[in-house]
Amino acid sequence: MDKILEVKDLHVNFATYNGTVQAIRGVNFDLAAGETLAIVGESGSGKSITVRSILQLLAKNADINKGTILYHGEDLLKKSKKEMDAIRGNKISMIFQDPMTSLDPTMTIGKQVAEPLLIHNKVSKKEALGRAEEVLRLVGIPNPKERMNDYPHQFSGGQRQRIVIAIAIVDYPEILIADEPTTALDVTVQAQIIDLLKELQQKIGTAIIFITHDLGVVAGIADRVAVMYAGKFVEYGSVDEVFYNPQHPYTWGLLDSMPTLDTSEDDHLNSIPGTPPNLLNPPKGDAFAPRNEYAMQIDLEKQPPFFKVSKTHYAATWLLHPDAPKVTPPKGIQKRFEKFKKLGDK
Amino acid sequence: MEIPQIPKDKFKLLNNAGNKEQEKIGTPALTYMQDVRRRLFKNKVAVVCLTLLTIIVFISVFAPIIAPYNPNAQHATLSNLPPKLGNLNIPGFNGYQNMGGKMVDAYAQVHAPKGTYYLLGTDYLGRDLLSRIIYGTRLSLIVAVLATLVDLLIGIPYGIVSGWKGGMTDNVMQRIVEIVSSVPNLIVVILMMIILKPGLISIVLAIAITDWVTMARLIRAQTFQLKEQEYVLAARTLGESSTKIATKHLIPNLSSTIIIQTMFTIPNAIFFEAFLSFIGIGIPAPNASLGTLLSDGQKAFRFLPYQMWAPAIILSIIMIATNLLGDGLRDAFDPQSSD
Amino acid sequence: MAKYILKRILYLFLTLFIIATITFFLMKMLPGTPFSNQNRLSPDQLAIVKAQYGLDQPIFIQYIRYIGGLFQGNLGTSFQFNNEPVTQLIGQRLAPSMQIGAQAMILGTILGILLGAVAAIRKNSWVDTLATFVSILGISIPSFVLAVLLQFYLAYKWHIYPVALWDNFQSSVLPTIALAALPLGNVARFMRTEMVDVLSSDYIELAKSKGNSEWQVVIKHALRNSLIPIVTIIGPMAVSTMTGSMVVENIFSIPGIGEQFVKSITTNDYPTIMGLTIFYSFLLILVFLVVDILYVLIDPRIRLGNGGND
Amino acid sequence: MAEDKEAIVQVKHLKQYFNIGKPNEVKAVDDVSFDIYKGETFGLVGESGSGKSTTGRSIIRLYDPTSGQILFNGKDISKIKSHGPQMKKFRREMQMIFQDPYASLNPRMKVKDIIAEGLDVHGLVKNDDERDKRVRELLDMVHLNPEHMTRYPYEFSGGQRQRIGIARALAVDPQFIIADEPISALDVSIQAQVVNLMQDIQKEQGLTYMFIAHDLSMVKYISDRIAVMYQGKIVELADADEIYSHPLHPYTKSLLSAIPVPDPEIEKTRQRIDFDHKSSFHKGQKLQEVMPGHFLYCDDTKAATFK
Repeated sequence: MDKILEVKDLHVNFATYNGTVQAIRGVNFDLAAGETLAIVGESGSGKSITVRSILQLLAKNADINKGTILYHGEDLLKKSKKEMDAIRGNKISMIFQDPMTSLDPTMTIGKQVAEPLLIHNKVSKKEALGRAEEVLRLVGIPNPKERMNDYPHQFSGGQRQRIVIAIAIVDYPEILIADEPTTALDVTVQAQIIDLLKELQQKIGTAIIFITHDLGVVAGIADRVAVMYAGKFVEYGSVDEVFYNPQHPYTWGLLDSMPTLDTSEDDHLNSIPGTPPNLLNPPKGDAFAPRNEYAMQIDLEKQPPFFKVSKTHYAATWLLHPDAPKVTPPKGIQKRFEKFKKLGDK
Repeated sequence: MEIPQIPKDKFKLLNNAGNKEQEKIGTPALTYMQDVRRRLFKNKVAVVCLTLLTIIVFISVFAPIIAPYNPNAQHATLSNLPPKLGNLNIPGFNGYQNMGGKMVDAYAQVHAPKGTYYLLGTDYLGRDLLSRIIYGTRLSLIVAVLATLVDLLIGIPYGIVSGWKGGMTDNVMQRIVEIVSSVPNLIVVILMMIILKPGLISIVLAIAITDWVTMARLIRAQTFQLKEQEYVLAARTLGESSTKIATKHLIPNLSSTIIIQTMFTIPNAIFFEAFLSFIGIGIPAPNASLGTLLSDGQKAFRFLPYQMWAPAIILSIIMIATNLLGDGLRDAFDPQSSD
Repeated sequence: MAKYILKRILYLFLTLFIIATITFFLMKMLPGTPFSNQNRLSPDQLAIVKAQYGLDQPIFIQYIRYIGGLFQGNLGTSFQFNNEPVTQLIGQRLAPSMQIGAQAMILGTILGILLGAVAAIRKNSWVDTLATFVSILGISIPSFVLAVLLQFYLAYKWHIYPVALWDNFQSSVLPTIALAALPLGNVARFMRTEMVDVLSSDYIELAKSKGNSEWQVVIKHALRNSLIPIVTIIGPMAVSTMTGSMVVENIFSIPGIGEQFVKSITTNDYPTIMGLTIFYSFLLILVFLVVDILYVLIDPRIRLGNGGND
Repeated sequence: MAEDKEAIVQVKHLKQYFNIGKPNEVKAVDDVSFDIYKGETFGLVGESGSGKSTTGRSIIRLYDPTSGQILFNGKDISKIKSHGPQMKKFRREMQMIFQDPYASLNPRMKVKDIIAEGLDVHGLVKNDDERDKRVRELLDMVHLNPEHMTRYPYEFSGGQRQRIGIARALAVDPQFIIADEPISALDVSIQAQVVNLMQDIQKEQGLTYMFIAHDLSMVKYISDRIAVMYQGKIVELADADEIYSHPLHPYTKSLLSAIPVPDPEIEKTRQRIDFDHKSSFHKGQKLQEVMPGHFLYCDDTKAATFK
């Protein structure tokens, strides 16, 4: 497949009052044209910082101190401000988490949607507004012509997120970064927005990087999934591989701590004990080790490399080392393995 | 991909389950106030201001010991002497004065006894300016502190009651605040000064009567937010009484607002005192305040500029330092606002 | 909207009425007579003068008369200034006060906005430090100190501007600068806080992600959103400018109402004090009213109210 | 089914309106009735603005109900005075766990004082030693290290804070706890910790819960019965399994069809059911029992079809 984006060995630090936080500690991934990559992780795991690094939309105290971000082979980190401006909103665009705050409250939505066109293309205001209207219709805003002159506060949360999406896709970007776009929304609205994103992807063929903490949402939208913990990827693979053949104990914990509709009250939920580490002083070994039921001595001493599970599936856990003991994953995960076998048989 | 060679014994399971370590807190215990102090002392500007203010307050408190002369003692013969710093020949502080284009030793001219030095010179009645400034600062600070205290005593309870009760009570209380604040505060102060006998108490009352409104408004707005906080709701579901909620939950969480606002009220009060004295309805003679000194100094400014420079500088330092300290405190209490 | 304005105007008059009442009774509470500092009058003469001003009537009657007069735009008659009606006094002196007041507010606001905006955009740089320093000076140095210094150095010593004269624009420069310092400082601080807030908001991030350059973001999105709240401090700014004008007019001998007010205080001219108090209050309430209406007009969130539907 | 169980809370025609008579009047809770049985977990689900949190707050009397009755252990508590002996007794029997672990603990108080607040209000301990002992017990109960009782809330993680909130509620030995979205602000891996803890404590102490949430899969897991709320009304109420296997109200169906499940196979084949928000309520509709233990908000003709 055609790789349009390659992130290599990305490290991001934040200078804070208490010291340097090593928020991203060596992240590698790539993105093919038209596919959807989901990055899953809990708050503070660094998933949002990872994607913001791509567009260099980080807070002022952030420092991308190592790594390359290759877009069609060119390192975005070496681009000038002006060159980056030309990419943002044109080639790569972004959808944010909170639709209630991400629109300019004093500008009509028509103008806001037309803005990227006016920045990146030599079009007249009229043309841009006409195109904005079209896109607003595409994302499902009723009567877009009349509503172009309305202000953000006149729309509901779900509609505002549609407008934000309209802004992001108005210039047909090659890559769309969606940073928890449905977290602030109700379940039914979330479903609508996800359907809309899938539909738009079909129509305009954009690749999507989808950030979320909700594994349910991932299952519905992703082609490939990366699981992030404490500033690193711990496992990545195709959506079926990660959901039905997970290898990292953290992925096990995540999948198993959510009740499915057939979990009965008698089986205790499998909770992950403790809390994520403080990245001011990241642990020497595997960051997940203190919370890991299956931790070994080596986990405390050395960070695990990625072990290959299949051509597309990798996990960073010492359990995959040939010398590691065989462990029995939680019941819920075993059920998933069975499903994976069935899928393989098909 | 090559597989790293690791000694086999490293692959023993640790049986981590039920590990109590997971609930340990690694960071040292630090109370909120300690944290605030730490942030404040990291702010150099705030530290300088705090030091300056401490020195000024110290000098004011011990004015009777520190002031070299009686501030009200008049020496008709020694009037309008320029500053003289011992026998040091520093221009501007050597007792010389420009008279008809020539620099003349003013002290010699009035036959001042040997060893007579006025660090900041004397005024038109021959009173020592330094002593008057020390006492004047003291009086101005007393006015400011008292006015601020009255301000807090009215503003905080008013704001809390208005915000906590809400509804009709709040409505009525807010109408009152609106009326009070729609009369220009200066006019209220002037009216009060005309009606009351000029003096310390009148000035304090006059300033406090207009200033509490700002405090009350801020406290009310904060109380409105705080009362919807879940910890206050939790206290209510536990059956805590309203007074207890106010003292245990509201006031401690309002403290930063109160402290910061106080830091802005103090310069305001100092300004008003100076203003009133400047237009002649402030502290009555012979007592000095920074305002009366400025007013006196202004009259002679063309010929004897030192008589105004000194009080003007002190007043400005106090105003700047309190304002900057207020900024520093705000940043210390609310770290988000600064970075 | 019309209903809202009408309600506010009603409030304006109600507040004015309360202020007039309080002022009136406060003045009547004063010990002694308003003529105590005039040439000694014999009891007979005093009685005549009192009757002339209607002071021999019961207080309540005086009050009704006064309020009645107010409704006809009559603020009473001065005891001191040739028995001129206070309204007339104000009329003669309004123009200079308005001129320097307006000049100072406009100058202060524009410079303050620029200073605050630059400080916010270059936060934590030397520009920010400088801007903060300037605005703190503006807030901290009392206008009367500044006025005296300006007068001494720029006028008396260096002869750049007239010392104390009121004829042309030249003569308004120094008082304007003296008065503009405080609004400048206040606006700059307010603007900086607002702009810092706005610049860290989500919609600015979205604007950046659209490919706007740093300056485009500021001009198209940040400025407008941080300017709207500036309107709210115009009211308080008018109050402080008015305060400052009293001494500044005095120092520069400008024949304005501020100077008049101070003069009437020192001469115990109660009707003038009362009249000016009510006039000042009226002016300020009016400013607050205009500002509130302005705010509704420029902020789309308020203007259009609850149009949201799903 | 309803007869053989004893109700601890009976809500009858509860209405909670705000800004009454003004243009911005809100009917947050609009004529809601239901019972909660002793020992069960009653789930209340709905989307934002549905009135579920308001219902909880009205029951615990953080608000004064506009009309209707709330019987707690058979006594009407909807009109008792906000400060008085009756209220004080009630405040011990019913408690609440809040949503936001960051806003629900006073940042200026030590953990031990937060937990002991109820002990102090009701005079449940005689002296400081006894107070400390009880606080340690409570911390232990929620699996927190009693050594940390002198720390301030900000030093704890979200999950730990939520457990402190649970300890505070447990301190006064309540019979009934309203949990107002207790896990929605927590990370997935932490949610299970809190839910497991709540279940363990319920078994140990025989508590009754009302569990308010928008996360349907967790509600299904923890609840015995579930009520679905929409625009201030309960539109459906039934056993947890029943509501999931046989939803009757179109809104419930739409809600169920929208829950994302961490299973790609299910997600790829799922059909979402849209709900028409405009034609939601008609005259003559009310909540009625259409099947044993299964209540539906509908009119009589519709109800008859289930007979």
